[in-house]
Amino acid sequence: MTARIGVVTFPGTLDDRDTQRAVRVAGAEAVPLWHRDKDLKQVDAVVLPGGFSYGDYLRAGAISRFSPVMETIIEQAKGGMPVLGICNGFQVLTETHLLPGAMLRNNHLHFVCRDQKLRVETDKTAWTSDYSAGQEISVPLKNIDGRYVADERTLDMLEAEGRVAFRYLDVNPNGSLRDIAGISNEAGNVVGLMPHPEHAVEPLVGTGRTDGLGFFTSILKNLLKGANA
Amino acid sequence: MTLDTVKHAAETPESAQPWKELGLKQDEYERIREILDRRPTGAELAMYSVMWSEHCSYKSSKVHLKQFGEKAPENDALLVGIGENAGVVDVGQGYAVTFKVESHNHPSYIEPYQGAATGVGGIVRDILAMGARPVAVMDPLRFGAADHPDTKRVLPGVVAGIGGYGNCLGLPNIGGEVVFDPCYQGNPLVNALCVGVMKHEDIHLAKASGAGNKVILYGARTGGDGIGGVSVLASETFDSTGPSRRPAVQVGDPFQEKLLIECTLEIFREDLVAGIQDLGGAGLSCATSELASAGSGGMRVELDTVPLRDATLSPEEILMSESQERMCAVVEPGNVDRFLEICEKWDVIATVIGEVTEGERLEIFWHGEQIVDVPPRSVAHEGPTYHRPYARPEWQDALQADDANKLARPANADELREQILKLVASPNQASKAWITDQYDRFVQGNTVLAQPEDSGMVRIDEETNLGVAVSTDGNGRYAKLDPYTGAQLALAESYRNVAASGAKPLAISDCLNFGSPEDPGVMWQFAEATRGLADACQILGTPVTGGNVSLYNQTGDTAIHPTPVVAVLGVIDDVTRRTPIAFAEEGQLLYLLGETREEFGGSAWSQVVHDHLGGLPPQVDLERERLLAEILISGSRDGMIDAAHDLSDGGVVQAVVESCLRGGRGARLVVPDGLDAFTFLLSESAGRAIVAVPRSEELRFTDMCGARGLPATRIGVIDGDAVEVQGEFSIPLSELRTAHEETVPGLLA
Amino acid sequence: MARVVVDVMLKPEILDPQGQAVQRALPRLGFQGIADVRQGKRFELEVEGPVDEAALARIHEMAETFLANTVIEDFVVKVEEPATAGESK
Amino acid sequence: MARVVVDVMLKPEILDPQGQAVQRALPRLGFQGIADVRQGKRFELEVEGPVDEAALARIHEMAETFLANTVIEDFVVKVEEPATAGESK
Ligand SMILES: Nc1ncnc2c1ncn2[C@@H]1O[C@H](COP(=O)(O)OP(=O)(O)O)[C@@H](O)[C@H]1O
Ligand SMILES: [Mg+2]
Repeated sequence: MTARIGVVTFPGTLDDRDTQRAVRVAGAEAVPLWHRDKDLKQVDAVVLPGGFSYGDYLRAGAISRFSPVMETIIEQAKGGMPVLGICNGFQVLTETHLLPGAMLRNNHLHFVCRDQKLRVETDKTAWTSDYSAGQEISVPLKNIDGRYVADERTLDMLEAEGRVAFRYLDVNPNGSLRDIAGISNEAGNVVGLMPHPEHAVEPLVGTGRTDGLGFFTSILKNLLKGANA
Repeated sequence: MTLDTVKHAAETPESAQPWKELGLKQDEYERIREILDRRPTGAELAMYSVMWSEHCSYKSSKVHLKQFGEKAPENDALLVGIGENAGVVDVGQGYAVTFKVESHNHPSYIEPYQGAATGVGGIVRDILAMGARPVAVMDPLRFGAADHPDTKRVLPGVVAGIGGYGNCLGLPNIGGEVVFDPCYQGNPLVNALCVGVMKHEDIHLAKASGAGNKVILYGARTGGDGIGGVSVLASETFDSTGPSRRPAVQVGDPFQEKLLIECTLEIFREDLVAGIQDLGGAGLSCATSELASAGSGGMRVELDTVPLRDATLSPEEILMSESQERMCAVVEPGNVDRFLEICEKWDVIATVIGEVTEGERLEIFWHGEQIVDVPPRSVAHEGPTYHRPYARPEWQDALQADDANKLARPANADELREQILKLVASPNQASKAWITDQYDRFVQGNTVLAQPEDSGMVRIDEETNLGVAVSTDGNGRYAKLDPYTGAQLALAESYRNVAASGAKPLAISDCLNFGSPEDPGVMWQFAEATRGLADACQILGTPVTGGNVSLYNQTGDTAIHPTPVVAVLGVIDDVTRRTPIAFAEEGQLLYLLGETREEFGGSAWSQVVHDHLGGLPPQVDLERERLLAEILISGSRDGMIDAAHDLSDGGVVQAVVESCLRGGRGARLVVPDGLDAFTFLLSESAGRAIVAVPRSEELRFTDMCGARGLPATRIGVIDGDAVEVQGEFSIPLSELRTAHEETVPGLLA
Repeated sequence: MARVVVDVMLKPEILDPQGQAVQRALPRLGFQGIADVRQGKRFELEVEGPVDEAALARIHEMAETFLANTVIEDFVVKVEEPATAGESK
Repeated sequence: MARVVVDVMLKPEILDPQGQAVQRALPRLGFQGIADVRQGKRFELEVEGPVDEAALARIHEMAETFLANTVIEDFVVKVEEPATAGESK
């Protein structure tokens, strides 16, 4: 038996097949989910992959947020189901307010694609337990609307509650406040980040590193642990 | 306004028609009347005018392009040749690959972002129409002087447009070129290439067969944008009267195109189409006439069923509109429902607009009245052919006599060092990361090599690790000095790049960017370049699978350098054996393969140090290129080389610097016997590459080169954190990195 | 048909790099005397039926929940009026 | 300091994918009765000195040559006026 991890496809999603591959490489079963279906096919966790859903028109993630599949995901995420939003998926999560803050155009106004160094700030979330807090990893980053902003109070709260999950190292690639690359909700089941761990799970392609695999092994172990408990 | 029906046209033979305004010549108009045996209707005139434009009919170029077919080498790998939307090549294991490079030069000057974006969109649809999933894009670009203010407008817009569209489609950008030269001021070149992959049985062709089959138009609604745009625009030089005469350009919708791709691939998976064609230049005029012309029967279209964005469009405008993100499919009646269902799933509008008929005519109706009744071949395939006069320009001799080998050379090691730093920092030789970092190279998770590698490489089978590699190259300076040799050098460089990454070159696509065909000198350049390319393909065994011609790239009397851009596609059985350019392992030995002569004509050194263009370009020896490629491929397959970098503009020193910076390691070089440091480092002799050989493999490797007769000279070792030329100079990597990486952002950011 | 316009601008405390880039470019292009530029979005809605209180309330809600993200943006809803004095083009 | 607003919209015949995407989403969100949506840009310029004829002429030129690409876009220059009747927020 293994865990079933749903990967949502919105119109304009790009990294769904890569994310499915990453889920499989980690040893879990990838279950495609379609934006028009409310039904989550009994998955144990969901990944909202990267891309340009609805062309990122209006605001990144703004239109997808209102899809039928998101209605169920929002409800179940509030009930504790693990949800990971990568890049566009992170943008969707902020638009739904499952995660606080918002994502704006990069401060340099360009799309940026680079191998990005990050620090995993917490191993307390469902998606980061295979890392150790403070661990430095490199995964690809690629976005144009990746500047994380929130008001000072929210930022202070995130820091105080240990919910800043990832921080950019060496270079802040988009002007995100306090170098924030990713955050989690209070319970730690919902995590969003801009960089793309699913592009760093095989040594051959992408950057040639497998630093991103830990996201998918973390969740797999947590789900299996939960199932055995 | 009364509708100009076929009947009405027959009854009013003398009615004046705007053929001239639509870009037709008097004799062309006469011919249309002859073909139809009456005057054309307004709709027919619209169709002929766009389809017979230079852009769509290749009327000036086709007598020369014929050679690509006539001289085509025997090649078992070619599954579909020139004439379809794109050529298709067998890469083994049941896979076929299709690729093509196209230009979007003129629109990109007028509206850089949208012009470039829709260029990507157009080439992607060509690839899709062959039945393939698009897997990567590349973008060979040329701009005016790097420090010209207009370059600051055009380049960032073009780059943002290519990225904005390609990134949004989820296509990794795996390579391209960026070249600056004042000759492209006012005529930037924006070429775009797409590669697609399919199984052999999935190949689709653009033809409408089987009477009763339905014609379905799907994708975006048709709007009033770009009417006659691409075709007319790309068929004339810019008018100096300026902005007021600028014709409309289109705005692209990459999101719509992404839906179109996924929807079309699902339709292919269920095998629902009998024929398919994308809509590009000349829109519906092109799609309907080409589909019908290539098929066995005729076609009947109810034009008023076309979904419109603007209800006031006339039938002529609908036929000419170049609205983006549309496709046209021929579908058996039994498959129509399922076809429409899949479109609905992807939120793609799809409409049955007509059907294939028994007859031999393309007939188009508007609210029941016939407005077009033509033999489709006469529109699509029997356009005019010009034998334009051509003549070697008078200045050619003087240009070639102005020998670059005689230019003043650095007087001492310090001066050489200084010139080298200047070279690696010059806009053409500097790192293009500021540009390529705006492109997603990781999406789809199959990118094995991307910029700044010699070629882009993607894995196409996750189990077997089969992959393909593509490189695009062109050197307008060489081609200006000698268009025949220049075109061959473009091919040779691209071929070498593919081989250097470990892949076996199979076939090519080309984009021929030239000035006005009405200038006999330009026409001579074109004739020479095509002849050179066709001859070279014959020797290298790489057929031309398709491509594109862009003429009228000139302002007033001044044409751009002749710029044939060549894309070579190669296959690699196991992408884990790819060869990167990075010098990464301390202690590995550096070998220079090939012969170095004193060849500075058209060189980067002559441009950067002397602002000079004259003499002859480097010689080409295609047999040598072939041998070099074989050695590079065997070396990579058998683990004898760990890194390789082809030599082209900037010569040895440029390649060494790039490989060192990529790998984060220095190199110690020794000037080989018989060469002076200057020639060794900066000559641009073709047919050469540098490889890094592990010490344990040295003997095996040199034995192989010796046995095959390829000169291999040991020139140094990977070591330290500087590029050092013994007895000459040493430059720390940090200094080189600054010089190489800060130029482009400094100019553009 | 009536037109309602929704203007959406970043909140003043949020960095607007697009506006800044425009402003920085102006002197180079020979335009002096512009102290600040902010760039936002303008939506033109063609409304079927009358633009009464109820319709405006709905559009206000649409702007609040969808057209703008009020975490970072402010918006203004206006019924389009015919050309006024200060207008040119 | 006076504020001048430049609204830049795609020409009517030019495809507006963003506006279209917004419009298509509205019914799904429960908003009916919006026949068309166009999305454009709004620039708010803070002008130093008086906004007289000359200043407006310069801003007009700036809009024409820089803020808009008149191949595909139209623009309108307005001097910002205090809140009017139809406005809400
Ligand atoms: N416009 C571009 N888009 C993508 N890649 C580019 C572009 N321009 C240059 N590159 C990449 O940068 C690298 C260096 O380019 P170039 O010096 O022209 O290579 P070469 O001389 O080996 O052909 C190559 O990997 C090339 O593919
Ligand atoms: Mg190269």
